[in-house]
Amino acid sequence: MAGFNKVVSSYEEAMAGLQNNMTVIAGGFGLCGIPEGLIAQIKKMGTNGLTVVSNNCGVDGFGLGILLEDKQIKKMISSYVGENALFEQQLLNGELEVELTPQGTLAEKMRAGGAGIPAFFTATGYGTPVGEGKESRNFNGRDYIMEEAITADFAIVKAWKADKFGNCIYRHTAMNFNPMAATAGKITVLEVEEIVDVGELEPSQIHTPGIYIDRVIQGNFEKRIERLVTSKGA
Amino acid sequence: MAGFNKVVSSYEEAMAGLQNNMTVIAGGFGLCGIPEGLIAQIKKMGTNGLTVVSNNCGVDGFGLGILLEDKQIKKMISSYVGENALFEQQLLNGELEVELTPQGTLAEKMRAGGAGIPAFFTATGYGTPVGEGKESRNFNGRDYIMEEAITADFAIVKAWKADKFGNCIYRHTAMNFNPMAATAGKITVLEVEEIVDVGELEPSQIHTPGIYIDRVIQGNFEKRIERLVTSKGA
Amino acid sequence: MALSREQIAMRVAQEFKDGDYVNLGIGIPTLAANYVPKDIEVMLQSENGLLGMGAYPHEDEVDADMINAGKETVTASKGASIFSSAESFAMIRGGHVDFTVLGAFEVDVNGSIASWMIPGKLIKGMGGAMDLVAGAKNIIVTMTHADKRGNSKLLSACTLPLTGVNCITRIITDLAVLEVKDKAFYLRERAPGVSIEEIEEKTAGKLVVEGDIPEMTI
Amino acid sequence: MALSREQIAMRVAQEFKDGDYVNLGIGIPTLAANYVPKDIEVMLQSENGLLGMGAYPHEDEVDADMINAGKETVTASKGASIFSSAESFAMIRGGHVDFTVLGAFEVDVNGSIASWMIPGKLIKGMGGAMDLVAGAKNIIVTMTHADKRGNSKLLSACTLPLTGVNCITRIITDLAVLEVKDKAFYLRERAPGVSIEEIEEKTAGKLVVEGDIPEMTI
Repeated sequence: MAGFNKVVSSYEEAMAGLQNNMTVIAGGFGLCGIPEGLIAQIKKMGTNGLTVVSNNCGVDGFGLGILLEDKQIKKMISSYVGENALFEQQLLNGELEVELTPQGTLAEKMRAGGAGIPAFFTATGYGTPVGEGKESRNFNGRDYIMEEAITADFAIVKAWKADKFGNCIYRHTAMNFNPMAATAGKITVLEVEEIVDVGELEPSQIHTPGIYIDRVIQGNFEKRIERLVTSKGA
Repeated sequence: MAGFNKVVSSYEEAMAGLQNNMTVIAGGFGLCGIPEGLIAQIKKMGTNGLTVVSNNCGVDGFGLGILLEDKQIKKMISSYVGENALFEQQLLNGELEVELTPQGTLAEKMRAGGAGIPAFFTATGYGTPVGEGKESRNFNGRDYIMEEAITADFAIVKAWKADKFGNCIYRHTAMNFNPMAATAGKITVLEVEEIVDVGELEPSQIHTPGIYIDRVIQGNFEKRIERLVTSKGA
Repeated sequence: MALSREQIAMRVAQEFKDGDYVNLGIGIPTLAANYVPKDIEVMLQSENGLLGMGAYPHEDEVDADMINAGKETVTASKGASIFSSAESFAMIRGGHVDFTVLGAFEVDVNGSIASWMIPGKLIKGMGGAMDLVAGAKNIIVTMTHADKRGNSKLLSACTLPLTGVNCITRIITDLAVLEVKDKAFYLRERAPGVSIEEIEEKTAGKLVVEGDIPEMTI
Repeated sequence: MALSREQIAMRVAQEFKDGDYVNLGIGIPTLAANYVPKDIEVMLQSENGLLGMGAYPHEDEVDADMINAGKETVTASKGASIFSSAESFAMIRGGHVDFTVLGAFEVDVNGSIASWMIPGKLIKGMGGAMDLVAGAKNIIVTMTHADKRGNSKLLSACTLPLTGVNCITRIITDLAVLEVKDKAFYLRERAPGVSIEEIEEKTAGKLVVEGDIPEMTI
């Protein structure tokens, strides 16, 4: 009887079933709150033809950027890319496709995917290239476009603490896209800093209930900082 | 300079501006997590012709049920009503109108209202009386209906602890509809059990950020139990 | 002999698999929680915002802020999570709850269900039932096979206002376990001592009986 | 004389009212946080999920898990809240943020704005800009009045791909404060020592000058 114990002991097990040409949603904002070990495992597996849904594509040599090195990504769905020379090169070469999506629309599309909402209306992007080819409609005197939900074969998510049921909390702004990503994967894999005992997390303070999580793995995180800015003086 | 101090000292001030024929969204599920003092203040004000959006309408003599005594409610938008004889009587007399809305759709309509989503699609209610007169559409082989957002002139919300900025947390299942209600009022009034110092609530554990809250009042709660059921023995 | 309410609940509980997240409606479905096989674990979802619903509280544990979707005082089990109604129905609508068990007035061969409204009687509302039948991966309807006057509740087409269309695949009654597919009720099991003839007689919609129909083991 | 970046930021900060929730874009908008008048309080929203953005951290406070929308290390102020990207944009899209200040390549007399893409250059993406211009109650665009070759950025119609349509009502440039309405730019203030003629010359879209145009007080 496994019950609700979702903890796996290896990255192989964590990403088992990932195949070429699948869609993967990844939590994180820039390099903050990214599932570092799960991304490394995808690189190791060499899976290619991937469609990756994530706000950004990391940087050269770190984060999702490492999946560009062996051209594992076919298409990115993101709001902001290009912190990264390899990305630019593959884009210009036509080796990589990008679907730019406004940040809030991207977050809402993931949430909708997890929540059984196939489509919703938003004013974001109306009258811009983002709205082209999409249905538009006026509600109460304002124009909106229809956006469809996003789901994926795999969602890879990073949290701070989780119990073996998959209940988890995120730390500071490392939360970002992770809660929505967690809901939108057919298989959702959670990489955490610490696995705590069941009952240790206060029920009403859990950010993502375990029902969304299929596998939990404890990782080691480098937590690279993208833009270190400090205040001088006292 | 008031800054972000939203604490008011009287119920008169808390509900100032409420007028006849306005729409009010109320948090709570049954008698659990309801803003008792704000409801009592509406009764005291005698405001009538109200459209009230809430999952339920309380019971005879408690919760939103007390607003039926002087026929202050013109219309209820709810998922489940009729725990309450006065409600039934006014409904049969044609003094009260009811718009029954599936519970999940009601929650999502409030969230959408607060989130600037004018409409969304859901499978809930397709092919039933709830879907009649609503646009339906097929996405990926399944039929959905379009539901529109709900907003209100006032939202009345109950939380456990809040700081003067309106940041708050809910206790146990008294959370229910309160977080969505809080986002969907032009004016949102929060009644809490305890006002705590700014900084006492952990930022990432705040359920409703203060940006949604216009007024905060400390209340005294009876917390009546609708269905007391206990386990016998050890 | 026709099953008792408790026996129907026992048979329902046999459907659960280890690790299932389950939402149980009011009445017979709720009883099923008492009969979960000892060798598996299921977690109960209550649609007012609680995943990991525990037992009813002892008198000294009663807390007005801790209730279930039936508005009864309840406890949270170890490892529970609590969230908003929007999150709760995101979970339900998004297909994350494995099983929903609920009662019904009528079910038809299309898998449509009527469970919330009898015209002419006072309408109390659908609560979360429409969301549940639209969202859960597997739905089991529990009900008596016929009403008190002997009228079948398994119909060619529901006559009452619907809760959902084409969503029911499995029905457990006091007489039988049936699967709904291809516009028919497929008889899978019968209650101990209940004849196929009796089930045929009390099933108004098309009934398919293929091969041997075993008796349920309760 | 044309305002410096810091002076534009100072003038922007005068727009804020006590108790405003404000989202500041990268560049000049971010500088405005340094010039909030002493007698008011504003709270900064960062769209990656932080309400109550504080100062940059001291070296010993740096935390990789605490960043702003520009991916810079940052701190949370007392009374801050942290939430998901979906919640953050619910806040923005739902009109709960009082002010958004952002830069632009072009603005036109219809209040449309182009700020994210120059065809032929590499496209990096719109980030949260489209959501911000669609959602905030008040939007202020800050930019230089003309580009380095002297071409006006205030046009009859934007030539670059749009970020949003009919959404900009106020523009603060190095030369002037302008209101956008009735398909024109209404001149409200001019930078100290800058003539109306210079502003007219550098405004390609229809400019309306009504009555005395005061100089800004910085």
